[in-house]
Amino acid sequence: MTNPQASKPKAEAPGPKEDIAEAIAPATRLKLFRSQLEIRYLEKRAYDLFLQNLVKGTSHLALGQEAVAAGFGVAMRSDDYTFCTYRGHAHTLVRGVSMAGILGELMGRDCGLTRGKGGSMHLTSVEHGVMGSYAIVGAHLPIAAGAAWSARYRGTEQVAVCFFGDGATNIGAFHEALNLAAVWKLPVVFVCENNLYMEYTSIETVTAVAHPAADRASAYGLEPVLIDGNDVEAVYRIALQALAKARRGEGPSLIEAQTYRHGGHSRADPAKYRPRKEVDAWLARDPIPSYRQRLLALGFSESSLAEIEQEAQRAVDQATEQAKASPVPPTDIAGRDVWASGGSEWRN
Amino acid sequence: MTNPQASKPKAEAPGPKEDIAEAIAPATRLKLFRSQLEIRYLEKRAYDLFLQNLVKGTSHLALGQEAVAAGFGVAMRSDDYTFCTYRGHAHTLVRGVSMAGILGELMGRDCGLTRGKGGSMHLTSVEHGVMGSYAIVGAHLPIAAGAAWSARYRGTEQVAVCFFGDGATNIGAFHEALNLAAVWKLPVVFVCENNLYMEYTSIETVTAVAHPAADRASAYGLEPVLIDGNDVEAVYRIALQALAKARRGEGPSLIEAQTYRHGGHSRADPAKYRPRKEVDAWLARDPIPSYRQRLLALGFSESSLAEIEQEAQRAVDQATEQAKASPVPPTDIAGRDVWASGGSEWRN
Amino acid sequence: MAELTYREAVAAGIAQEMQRDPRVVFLGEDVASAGGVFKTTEGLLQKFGPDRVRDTPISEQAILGVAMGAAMTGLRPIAEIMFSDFLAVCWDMVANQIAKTRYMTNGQCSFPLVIRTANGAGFRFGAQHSQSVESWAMAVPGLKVVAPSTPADVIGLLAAAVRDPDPVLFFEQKSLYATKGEVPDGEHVDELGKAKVRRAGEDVTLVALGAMVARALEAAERLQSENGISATVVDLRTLVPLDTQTILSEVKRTGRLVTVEENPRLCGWGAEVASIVAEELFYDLDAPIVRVTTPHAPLPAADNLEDFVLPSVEKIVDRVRMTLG
Amino acid sequence: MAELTYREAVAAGIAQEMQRDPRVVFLGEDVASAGGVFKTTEGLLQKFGPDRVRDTPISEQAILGVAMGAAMTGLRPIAEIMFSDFLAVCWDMVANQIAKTRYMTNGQCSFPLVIRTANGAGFRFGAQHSQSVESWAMAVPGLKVVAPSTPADVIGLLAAAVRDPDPVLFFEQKSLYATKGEVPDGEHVDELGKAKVRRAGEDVTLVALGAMVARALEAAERLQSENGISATVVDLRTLVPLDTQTILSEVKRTGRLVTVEENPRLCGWGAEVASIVAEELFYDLDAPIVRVTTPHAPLPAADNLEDFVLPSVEKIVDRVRMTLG
Ligand SMILES: Cc1ncc(C[n+]2csc(CCOP(=O)(O)OP(=O)(O)O)c2C)c(N)n1
Ligand SMILES: Cc1ncc(C[n+]2csc(CCOP(=O)(O)OP(=O)(O)O)c2C)c(N)n1
Ligand SMILES: [Mg+2]
Ligand SMILES: [Mg+2]
Repeated sequence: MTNPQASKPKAEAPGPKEDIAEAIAPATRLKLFRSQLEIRYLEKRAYDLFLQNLVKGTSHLALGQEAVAAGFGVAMRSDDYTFCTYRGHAHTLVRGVSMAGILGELMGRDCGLTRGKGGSMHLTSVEHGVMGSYAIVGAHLPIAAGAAWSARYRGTEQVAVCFFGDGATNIGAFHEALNLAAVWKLPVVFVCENNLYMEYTSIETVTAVAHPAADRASAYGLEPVLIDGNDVEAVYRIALQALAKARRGEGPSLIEAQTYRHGGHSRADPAKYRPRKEVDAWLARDPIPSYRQRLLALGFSESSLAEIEQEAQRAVDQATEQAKASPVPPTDIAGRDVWASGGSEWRN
Repeated sequence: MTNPQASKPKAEAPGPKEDIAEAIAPATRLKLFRSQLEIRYLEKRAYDLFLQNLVKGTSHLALGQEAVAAGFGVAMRSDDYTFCTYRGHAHTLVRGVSMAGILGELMGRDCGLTRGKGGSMHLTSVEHGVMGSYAIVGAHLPIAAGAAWSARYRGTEQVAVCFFGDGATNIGAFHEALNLAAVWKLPVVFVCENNLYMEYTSIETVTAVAHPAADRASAYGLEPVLIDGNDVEAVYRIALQALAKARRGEGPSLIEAQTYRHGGHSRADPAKYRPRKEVDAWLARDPIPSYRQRLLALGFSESSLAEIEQEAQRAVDQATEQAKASPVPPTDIAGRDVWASGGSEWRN
Repeated sequence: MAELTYREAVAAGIAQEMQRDPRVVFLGEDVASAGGVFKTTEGLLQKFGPDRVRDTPISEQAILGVAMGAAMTGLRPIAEIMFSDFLAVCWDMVANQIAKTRYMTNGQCSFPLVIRTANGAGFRFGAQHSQSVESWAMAVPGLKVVAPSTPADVIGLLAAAVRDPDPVLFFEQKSLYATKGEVPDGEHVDELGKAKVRRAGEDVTLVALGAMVARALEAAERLQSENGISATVVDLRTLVPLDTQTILSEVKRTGRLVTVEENPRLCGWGAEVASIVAEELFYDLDAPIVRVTTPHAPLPAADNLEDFVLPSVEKIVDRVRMTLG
Repeated sequence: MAELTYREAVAAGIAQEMQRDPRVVFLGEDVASAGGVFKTTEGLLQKFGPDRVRDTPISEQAILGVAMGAAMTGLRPIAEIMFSDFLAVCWDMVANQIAKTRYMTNGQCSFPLVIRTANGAGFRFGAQHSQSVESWAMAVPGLKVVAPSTPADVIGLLAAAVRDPDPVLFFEQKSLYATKGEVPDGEHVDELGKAKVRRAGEDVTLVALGAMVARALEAAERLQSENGISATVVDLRTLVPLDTQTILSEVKRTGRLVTVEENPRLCGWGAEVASIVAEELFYDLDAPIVRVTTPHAPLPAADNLEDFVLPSVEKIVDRVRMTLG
């Protein structure tokens, strides 16, 4: 746990990987652990609430993919920007957004981040740098590039981090955003979470290359970066690298993190299209127990980890109560905030 | 001029190239020569007619780029499909479409291919396999893929050839079309004519890679193909290869042909943004005189070439007279052919 | 007569047409193996095989581009755009390519294709997955626009759309997928451009579409029982061609028009209907033309907010009462 | 007062705002070195440098996406979409992202951006480069929509659009680029949402927009001199917010309404105006509401055909005469 070591996690296929590096500080490691747990417990709770019919509308969980959001969340500067998808609870939470704000939004309550106006697919908390969740595949890639352009123009050294799925790599906006970001050398990090599936269709059946993001990097003059997205430290390291590169003015990165969602695409989906063997193999590579093991092996005490687990669970429980106690939003807000004036008038 | 020879013109940078192969039949060579001349004279005439205020609207000439259209036109089967852009007079002509139909369309006359309804940017002649000219950059790439899908579904072995510019490689539709065509292994040939400029902006200033098409081929699992687009025989050979590959069911090709337009982007453009030296260098590489030289060197007689030149010129002259003599279209056709019924009624 | 859900009617309609005509092919995201994210296309892959029923990447421009290219070269594709909101990502294909190319080519090319899409609100999906955008399509010359309100119409109008030689935008109202209705036995083919009078009345004409038809009918019942107001309810069924004959004759008879639109206010189809009636029936109208629409704002996700903004039976009843003074 | 062309007014308006506010940046295809394909942005690169005036690839989704991301993080971008027809290739950015995100975030984000675009017919460019699509934008909640008809309005309304905290679609009618007009000296800022009465009359109100304003005015002169009919001409200038006060007061006074629209018929802005008037001025109208529009068909390229389909002074005059019986 001492000397930093120039690790090169690029182009690494996923697989068991021990002792990847010794450079991460103990406190950071605990943060990475805690962050993953908070996501896990929050998302499980969201699922329970859906079963209780308290989560209305849809919701898209990232159970199993926690390491990506956690690794980035811990690596990002507090004024960096996050752009995420409908599957964005995790990426929102890791920026410090309140759990009650997230659950409340899923439940259509007044305490929700947008008081129920956006819904689960549009979590946003500008004060935490979460510049929105976008529900039309690919749209937020150019938008994130724009935030990066603005940061550079304003000279702030902020970086925009944009998360999206494997399926998003086949839509036009992906191509346009990557090219423009590369040409303009924008401080933006594009993170493709390749969980092997779009909604119910496997990405390999509709994509001309094996690695939908990494194999396209060269089309934008970028280096291919393929990482084990279930290894939170690998994610953390690559995040640090890409963020630093962006801050140095050296332009965008495109990172493909290989991972897997434990459940279905959305609450409506039992995910029966996935082979049992595949599911089992990935469940065995669950990022959280494996990281717990690693931390124990590194000398962290069982009790310190258990305490974090309990704290995370308590936080989720409290947030749940808070959200349940929140009233539904007053209906008059439905007509507010179309315009900056606060209203929605289209005539005089 | 006898034995076929397995030439491999792939990934060849443009440059003077003698004796590229001996396999092309004399009659074919004369076709390649004639085809380029017809384009050249027709387009020059279009320009003259514009100066005389007889060509209305816009028009986009391909003077200097004749070799690409000619090489493909001679290589294609008569039932293959062509999809081209607003800069599509050449690609239309080489499929056997009448010059009067083209000039008439530019002049807004009743003898025009679409009786003036489409205009210079939308030349179409379905009976010749010219399935339209598309004026919104990138749109026709997926459309061409669709024609290819249909051909395969119908079992016809037809191939769709789709021409577009360097600038089109940065738009979303390019990306979507290439990926889908590759995944579905469609019989479509994508031909990027890289003439170094979009409208008035140089492609290299807005593109993340040096070769906007060839450097992206691998993103779709395709081989990079870069050819001298001013060498009509190089074009012809690569066209034969790509068409054969498509007909064999081996999927799409993406070809980048390096070339240059002698004039401006459209009739409104004096093209002053281009360095004189660059223009001169490319004028010196004009595909037509250099091919004439080559044919003479190969033993074709001066008189046989001069005869072709005269015939081509005569054909253009005749077509001009024909188009000039054609009346303007009757105004009642403005309300026709919105629907297959022939009409445009939106109510009963 | 069998009873089917609106959802089942979609697959039944597609199957009927694929069975009949081998040129009919079907493509979209998750439509084949998965049977569609709304389960509207289950069993089609099994029935017609992977050459005719195809899953695509998330590439809406390619989906419609490919459908267009196939249509103009002899096939009769049905393309699914999963949510109608996503028509925006391929709007160039819809509005500039598919709609215009027949005209631009002076009729050289035909585009016998159908774009099916799930339209409308009611699932708490929020602003990017709940829009009613049939008026976007109506505004573009060269498109036919269909929006069935019953399972029988899903089959009959889908069959008519597939057989039509022109491009048809086919809006399935997602809030109707679970509704049930009788469908005719055997082959069922309807006609585009014909509205249906779902209820005959004397005092006022309600013109509605899609999910609003049932609400207009319920409002009519309430008006009848509570106020003795007798309302005609016209289900437009197709926006292009627009059955102005039925609209005009019903409004002429009743002297009053109320449109019931799920879309936001500005430039909705009801505006067009209103402008036609205001011109052609000026001397027959007994009262101002009234439009009931969703407010001109994006759609909120929370259940109580979404319910609040959509035209409710109460709102319709209120506005009709006002019209009748 | 200087005289400028509508074309020059564009660059003047952008320059005025860039000068004033360093947060204003400008991007688009061929806009910097080349000064725009319509020569509307000449000199801006020289004046404001390559950090603020940027050429882009042919990537309309990226252009608007980048503008949106910049707007929500503190800049005030002006993005050019070369022809308004191309809004279709980035319609998702316009209609689903830029228009809705303020609402969806409950007001957390602002989108002070302007999308400028060359709109309309008259250049024989054919169906994909000649459309008037301002009604597409009007139909989407969350967008403000502006369409100036004079050089002075170009500057004044562009300045107002840039300073507005909400996204504005700014339609420059390309057939007006060569027209000239007086513009105020010094800084000129107008107000969104105010129509202008360009001509006062008593018998009928013509409501027009963009290039149709001049035609409506010419028609009014002809009606006056040939028929003694006195027409008011209202130049809407902005579609959202819509100045219904001016529309209603003028129509109330004259008792008659004719809209003059360059767009195709169905669901054009005139339909919306007609539906408002048909509801709110029912008892004040003396005659049917009439809409003069381009037919509901794609636009042809040939000069005689294009001239034939656009609303001409003759057509306007004829329709007004009919209205007055
Ligand atoms: C443009 C567009 N097309 C289709 C959809 C419907 N859709 C929502 S999520 C999704 C799958 C996305 O897959 P991926 O990018 O791999 O992300 P994941 O859901 O796996 O995180 C699809 C097709 C959409 N929202 N937007
Ligand atoms: C989507 C879209 N954006 C912009 C334009 C305007 N435009 C027409 S041609 C052109 C340049 C195209 O360049 P390239 O693809 O290199 O083809 P070339 O004209 O050089 O043949 C542009 C920007 C358009 N027609 N469509
Ligand atoms: Mg995925
Ligand atoms: Mg070019």
